[in-house]
Amino acid sequence: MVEIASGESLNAACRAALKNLLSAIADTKLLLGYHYGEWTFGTPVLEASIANCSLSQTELGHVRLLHGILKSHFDEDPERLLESRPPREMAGVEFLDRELPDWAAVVAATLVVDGALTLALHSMRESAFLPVRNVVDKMLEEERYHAHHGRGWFRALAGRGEAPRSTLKERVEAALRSVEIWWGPEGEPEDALLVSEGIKSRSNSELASQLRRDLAELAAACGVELELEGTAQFDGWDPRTRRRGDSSVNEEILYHMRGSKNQIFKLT
Amino acid sequence: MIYEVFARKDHHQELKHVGSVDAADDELAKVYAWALYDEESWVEMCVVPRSAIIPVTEHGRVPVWGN
Amino acid sequence: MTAVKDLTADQAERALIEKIQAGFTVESEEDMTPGYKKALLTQLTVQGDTELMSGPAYYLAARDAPTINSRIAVIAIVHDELGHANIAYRLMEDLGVDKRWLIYGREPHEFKHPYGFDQPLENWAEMVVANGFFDRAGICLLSDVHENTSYGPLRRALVKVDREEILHLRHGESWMRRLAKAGGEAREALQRAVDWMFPMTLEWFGLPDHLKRHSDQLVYRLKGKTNDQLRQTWMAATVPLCESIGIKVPAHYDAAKGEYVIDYPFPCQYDPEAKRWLFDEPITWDQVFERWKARGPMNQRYVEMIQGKADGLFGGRRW
Amino acid sequence: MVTAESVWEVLEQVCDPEYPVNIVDLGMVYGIEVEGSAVRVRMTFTSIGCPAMEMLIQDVKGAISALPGVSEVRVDVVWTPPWTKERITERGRKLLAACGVAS
Repeated sequence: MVEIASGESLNAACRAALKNLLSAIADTKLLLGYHYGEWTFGTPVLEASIANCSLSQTELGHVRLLHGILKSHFDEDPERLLESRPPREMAGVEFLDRELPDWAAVVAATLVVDGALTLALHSMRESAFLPVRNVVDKMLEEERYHAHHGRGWFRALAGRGEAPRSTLKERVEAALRSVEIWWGPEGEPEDALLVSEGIKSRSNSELASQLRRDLAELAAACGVELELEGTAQFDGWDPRTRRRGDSSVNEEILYHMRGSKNQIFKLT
Repeated sequence: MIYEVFARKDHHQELKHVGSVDAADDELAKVYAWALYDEESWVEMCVVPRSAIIPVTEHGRVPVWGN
Repeated sequence: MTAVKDLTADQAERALIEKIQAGFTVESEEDMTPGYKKALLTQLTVQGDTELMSGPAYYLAARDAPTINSRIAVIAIVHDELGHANIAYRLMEDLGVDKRWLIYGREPHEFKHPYGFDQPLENWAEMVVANGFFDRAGICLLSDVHENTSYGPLRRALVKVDREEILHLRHGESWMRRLAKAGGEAREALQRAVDWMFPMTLEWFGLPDHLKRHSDQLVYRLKGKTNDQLRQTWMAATVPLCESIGIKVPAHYDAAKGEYVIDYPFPCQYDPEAKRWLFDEPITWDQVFERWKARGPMNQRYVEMIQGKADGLFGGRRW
Repeated sequence: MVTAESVWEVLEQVCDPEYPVNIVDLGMVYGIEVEGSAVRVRMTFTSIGCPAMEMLIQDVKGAISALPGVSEVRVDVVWTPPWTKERITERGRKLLAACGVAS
């Protein structure tokens, strides 16, 4: 197996593609960390609050780790990534751009968005790029309970009657549409390159099918009919932002995540 | 539903009652046990529905007293 | 409050108190008298509510944390606090109290946490001083309970709590040192935070011993130290810390008396809007209790955060 | 002249803030390399989101810098192999048991 020990040893195209992918994962995790934090409160049971708080901590830990890799191997400055990048350069999953409006949306984010990231990480377990391969198992181990939490609440909400079930369906489908855009079009060149160079084992479209299959199985078991087939349009899709339009994350969320209010406490 | 949480920190120790969680199903009970009782990196942890516990001793009772 | 006299007049109460004072550990409801159960539930309510209410207070500060490391640290602290609240509520649930009602069913003014957690933490300095002062107060109170409580299940549950609170304290104190050392605006903000949070914590320990003749919690050995003793323990840790980093506090060690002395009329009036203690306006403890009972500025919002919408699952959240 | 042994020794004074046990006995230190006056430590944490990570790295750097003959300390955080309880030394286990952790 090819083993690539550092960012400098990657060829230029591959390095750019991997940098985009890792930044996009980190951006999404940053937003997940924010939303799980917000939903440490107002959950149906205290246990769910505590779980979300724990999930937030995991995601933010992963952001810190990914930023470390981007710094060591891709000449990125974590401070720039976090604090001074224009919001339109960020590549988080669109579903997380705004406050999650209700508990069903949190369940959808856990199940679909967090689930998609886990699949993306999983495809790098055997990565030729060692700095990623060496951390993926630990990350996946920490993600295990995220999936349990998403699935458990999907079942719980699906079983609570018509209204909860239809809200759940709506949120999960919206999250999935958003994730489909984030995966990108089938055969997208950067993704294809990462697969052919052994950085990832499976393409994003394969991962997308896997996610749809997993969701279909869960939904069927709970008697929920999900609209899973994507109708995503990709003209003008940008691999750096993983979007096509110029939508971007809510400024208020960024204000919080950047610690803008506490500027004087950013000590070096 | 209430689940009792048991764990051990070492293979050569007995399982010990560490607390309880309120969860809608087994899978959520697992998540909550993991999220709430994370003071140790347990080598084994499990959850048992409180309703499944059958007291044996004369004063045996649930909830499990004295975690 | 029930007087000791009343308790000891009852034979069963007297018998339990004697047993407890001789070292008996209460393990189940069958071992309890009504007086004991009531005192224990009161203690657990205050303990659970205090931990619970620190969650939203700390989170709203963590949300604006200056760095990702500091964000992770405070979110981990919120996680611990909510876990500790759950421990207290779980113990109450085992005694027949509905845990969901405790969390979701009570009105904001019915929670029994200290006034200090009804205040907004508006910048990072206030956040870390809360870790340094409030969590230190929590440790003083809980480690006393841990060492002395006659209730076995609580004593065992507190092992986890004690250990995690030490991390919070260390987080608070190391940041206080950093801010003091940084000088400039950061240091000024630290001093301003200490100025309102130090007297806030002193008041937290409650009525001085000379005004308080008895305590069910001491009689039943639910705790070991008196309010004044706990206040001294807290000052013995916080005053030297502040002095060592050049931060002023309104208390000092009196070598002749062998104890810490408060340098202002205690208690005194507080202006929650300005976050300022009015040292020239002494008040009575009855007035303090009235202020506590009226709750502080963030009481409603913090409870709304925790409870979300009353019907739970699908509503938008009001906070 | 600083040696790896003296670095191991000084790291036995650095404690995890939650467990009253030093990071060597907790099995968090994976390796120490000394080159002249430069010290490189490879260490891990129990979780990626460990809230005490920054604090502990500072403690490690501080403890090693205080050794005579050290001019440079680098701490590399590694995640392979992931930390598990099996990494705790026998002495670490005894210390944990002695302070009542989960016993």
